[in-house]
Amino acid sequence: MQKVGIVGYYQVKLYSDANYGRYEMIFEAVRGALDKAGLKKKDITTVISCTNDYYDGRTISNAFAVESGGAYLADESKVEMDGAHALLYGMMRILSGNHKLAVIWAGSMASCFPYHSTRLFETDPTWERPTAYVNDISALGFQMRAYMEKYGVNAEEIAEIAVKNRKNASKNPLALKEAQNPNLTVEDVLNSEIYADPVRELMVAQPCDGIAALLLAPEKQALKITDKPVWITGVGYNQEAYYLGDRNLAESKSMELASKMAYKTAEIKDPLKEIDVAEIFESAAHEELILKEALGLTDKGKGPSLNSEINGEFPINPSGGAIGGNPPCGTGLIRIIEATKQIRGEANGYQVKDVNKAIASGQIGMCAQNNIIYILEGGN
Amino acid sequence: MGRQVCIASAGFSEHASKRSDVSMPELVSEAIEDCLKKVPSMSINDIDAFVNGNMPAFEGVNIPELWMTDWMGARNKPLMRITTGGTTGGSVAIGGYYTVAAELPGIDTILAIGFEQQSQGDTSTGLASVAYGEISVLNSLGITYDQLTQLLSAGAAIGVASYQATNYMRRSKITEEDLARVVVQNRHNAAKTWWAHLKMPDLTIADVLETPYISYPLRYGMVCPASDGACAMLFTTEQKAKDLCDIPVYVNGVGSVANETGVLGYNGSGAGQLDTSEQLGAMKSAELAFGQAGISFPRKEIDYAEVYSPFPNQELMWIERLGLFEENTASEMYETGVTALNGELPINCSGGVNSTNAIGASAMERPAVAALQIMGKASNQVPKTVHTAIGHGWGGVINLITMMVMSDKPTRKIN
Amino acid sequence: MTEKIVVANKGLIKADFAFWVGRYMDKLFDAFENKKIVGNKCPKCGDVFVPPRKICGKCNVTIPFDQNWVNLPNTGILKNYTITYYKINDRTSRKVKKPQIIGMVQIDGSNTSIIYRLLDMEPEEVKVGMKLKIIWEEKPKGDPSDIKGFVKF
Amino acid sequence: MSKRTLRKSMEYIKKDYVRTRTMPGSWYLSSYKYKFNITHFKPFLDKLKERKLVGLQCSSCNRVFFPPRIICGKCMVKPDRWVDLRETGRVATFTITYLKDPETGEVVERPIVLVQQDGSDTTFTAELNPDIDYRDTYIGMPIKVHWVESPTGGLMDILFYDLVEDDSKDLELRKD
Repeated sequence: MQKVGIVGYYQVKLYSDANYGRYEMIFEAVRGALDKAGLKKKDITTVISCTNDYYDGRTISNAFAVESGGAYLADESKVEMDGAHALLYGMMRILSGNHKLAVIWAGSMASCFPYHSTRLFETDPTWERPTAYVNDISALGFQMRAYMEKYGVNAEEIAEIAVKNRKNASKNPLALKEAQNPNLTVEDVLNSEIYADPVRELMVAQPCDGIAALLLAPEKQALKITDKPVWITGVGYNQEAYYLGDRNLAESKSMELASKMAYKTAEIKDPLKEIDVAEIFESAAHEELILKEALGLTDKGKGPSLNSEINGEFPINPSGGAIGGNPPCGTGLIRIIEATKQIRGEANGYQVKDVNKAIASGQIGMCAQNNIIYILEGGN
Repeated sequence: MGRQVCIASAGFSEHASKRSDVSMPELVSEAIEDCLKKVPSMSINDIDAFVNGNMPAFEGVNIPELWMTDWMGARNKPLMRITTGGTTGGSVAIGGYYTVAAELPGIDTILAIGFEQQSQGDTSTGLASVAYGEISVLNSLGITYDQLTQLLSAGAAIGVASYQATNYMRRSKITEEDLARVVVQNRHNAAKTWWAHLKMPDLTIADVLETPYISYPLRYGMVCPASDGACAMLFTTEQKAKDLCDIPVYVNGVGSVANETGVLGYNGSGAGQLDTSEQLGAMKSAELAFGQAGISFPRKEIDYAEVYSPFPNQELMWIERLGLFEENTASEMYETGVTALNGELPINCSGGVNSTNAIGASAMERPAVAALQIMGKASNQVPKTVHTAIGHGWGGVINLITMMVMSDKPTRKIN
Repeated sequence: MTEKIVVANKGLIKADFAFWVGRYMDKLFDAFENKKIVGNKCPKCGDVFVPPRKICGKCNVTIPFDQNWVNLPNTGILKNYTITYYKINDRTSRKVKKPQIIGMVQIDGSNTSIIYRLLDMEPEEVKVGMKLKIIWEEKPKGDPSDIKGFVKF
Repeated sequence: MSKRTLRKSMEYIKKDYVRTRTMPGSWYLSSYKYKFNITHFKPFLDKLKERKLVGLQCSSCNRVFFPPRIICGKCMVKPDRWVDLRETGRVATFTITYLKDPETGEVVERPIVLVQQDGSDTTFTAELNPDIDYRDTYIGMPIKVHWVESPTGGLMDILFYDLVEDDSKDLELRKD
């Protein structure tokens, strides 16, 4: 695979109820990314957006966002999964040789729609939806219990992940205010309200408002645009079975397969040694552990023993991760932006030392049914 | 960068107003079966990745690919979902093309799937929800909820197409009879296509003109049905396609240029398209796709066209805007039989969207039929040999376009 | 600079759906009407599926509609469970006072699990691996809610 | 025309499929909100109250948006210049709806037009004076704003559009 360069990015600060109009927010993200990279509207050749018709309450949610998203008379399309999947499509368009500058923007406003009942629309309408026992809330409960039972991990170890991510989020000025807490303790997490036993309220990524944008260019053009390009050297994506009853929830088969594909492309043999930081889309604290293990960073069930603080052995989610704010559709793209910041040394306040290679992931579906992972590298 | 991309096969499910015997995933699996039947040396296990799409609000499932994983054979395989409204099918086909063209390691053969089971939902409410978000802002600008409801019911009946029809009719000075002639040709063609929905072998122009107006200038007899159906296309590399089939179809150019919305502007503002039949986006898409494919004289070089036209005026409009005919001459071509099955440049020999419209599949059926015409495997095969063909899609608020140029020879330059 | 005015307008319309269940699921719901469960079996790997389906995702083979049906008992084993305070439907998600225990149950003789409520149990009593029995609604309608839930067996 | 003839003339070859059960579901948009920034509408609405029309102009491409637009998609900038507009305009395109009157049950023909206000580069939906016969509507028809009696500063201050009666002999209006 040829290298593709990330040449610019912008993320709107996350709010639980933003004082923003939809188009204003899209515009801020896309214009911000262009300005940061010193480019103009006419340079854009393709735009890939990522929103969801059910999250926006609009059929064809990209149709009216053409003007604000910079897609006027540009080659436009929409991926309706996670922002990280939209990046994949943008990357494919660059790799085909047809395009020179791709804008990818993703995100939505969770304050505008009933999050949990909308997530219910993902379930099988002929079997699970009429009774609604399978939903995003109970799915997380099943997943955490399956993980704990299988590997004997206890709730404290999982709560520690939530504490770490919320502490990290407090250093990230763009994170959701409600998620930031520098003084949180494991007891606070375990004493918070039951979400879906054994999952507690503070372990869960809270949906919020936010949109992010990112610019991609082929290798040759990227070097003309910026001195600090970040290269995508590997990508993998995969989807596993749908019914929770068909799956082994204690691990993530799709992430395993996705990372295998990405590592092969980027020629990574030992991810723990070769990679310096990871930004993982975790919809709850235990998912970070499951995905970390699927990524081959530790053995199965040994996730908690790998120190992933900012200055730890292998830092994961120094920005606070999805627990630090989860704008539906946008979260995956924000992970990639955060990993880019780490490589460029622009993560003020939560910068990990000497980052050259990073991984960033996105997901969609109940219990991370579909995962996507990128390998990012610095250097000219 | 990039590599040549070929279409090796395409398949359809049966289309009807109510496919009450199957659930959505089962409907999709029918199209996949038909697609793989045409390439006997290929099994579902040989597919490396999937690209999917439909118009979710029309049938009440968000990201249905998650649910239908097993029915598509996509378990433990890479999958990406693309949706862009009416153009979904075309966008998915273009997505399939790019997935192969990108040369991602291990990904050579792609199944692209577009589907819709409209009988599950309420199409007119679905259409209203396209504009609803933008109309709701008017409430803050002094328009009452009662008036909003009225606006919605007026708009939802047929959406923006009738404004466009008025524009086009004035521009090209055609009559309703000209519109009806297009409908008759399409429905006759549909009768010879096994998977089509409105098969009317005996329809006459008078029959169409007898039906009442749905909203001027369009009559009930002229508009597309709402169908249930699915379409699947197999994209692969040049080498693999040569092994799979006799005539691999090369995708030489693609384009999906977006324009400003017509009729209704965003955020309560005015709409940017002064003449909704001008279609700058379609012209730019054609320019982009023809440029990639190295086509300089579309009329001379293209042998077959499938355009996305739920309404007959659009069929006339698109074939002009895409550069196949001189401005305002399209209706003459229907009168003189140029566009008929045995004509010089046959158009929509599958019956088109006018006869079969499962929205998420429609825009994919266009390139799918065009590719099958090149392979000589189409259901209503044109007698002459087809070398180069186009498949076109339209959607959004008359602002989104998809375009695919296919040929039996590679003409796209790889640099 | 003038003050920013952002409005948040409520939606008005509602779209109704009727999802065709298809012939395979129809057969399951026919059985539900008689308070019975049926699954179907993959001709290749032999896995038995509840709910029945057209294609085995593991082997990618089509299971013919007219054969491979298996009658299953009303009993099963608890594989996993969770306790939530949320009640969700198409319109809202709201908190309820009494927690509901939701269990993932593998019907005896099948290879997949189905998800229903566990009834007449305190959270402390629930153990993964316990045997359970279906409680049917008194008048089954032929839809998923005919299974009221599972109790200890 | 009766419904029966309609059915006969549009008959088609049909195939019947087994009918299986359905499961219900609904999508309630009433539990959704739509957020819009309407700050840029304030001067426009204030002027409407004074029976004056203004458009917002993009200083980059000089297009005039009426009603005002928050972002010019062509240039990706926020338009910021206000320009005065005349009360006249033209019909850019139209359609005629055939909707049942909820009270009488009769089908009522009603034209809905897209108006391009003179001096602006966008169109928007409006209604014509009900006295105008719907069969007389045509593209390019010159029209003029009809204000409500007491404007309140909302879009409904434009009640509908009147036909501009032009008696001058040298000006020939195209009608086709």
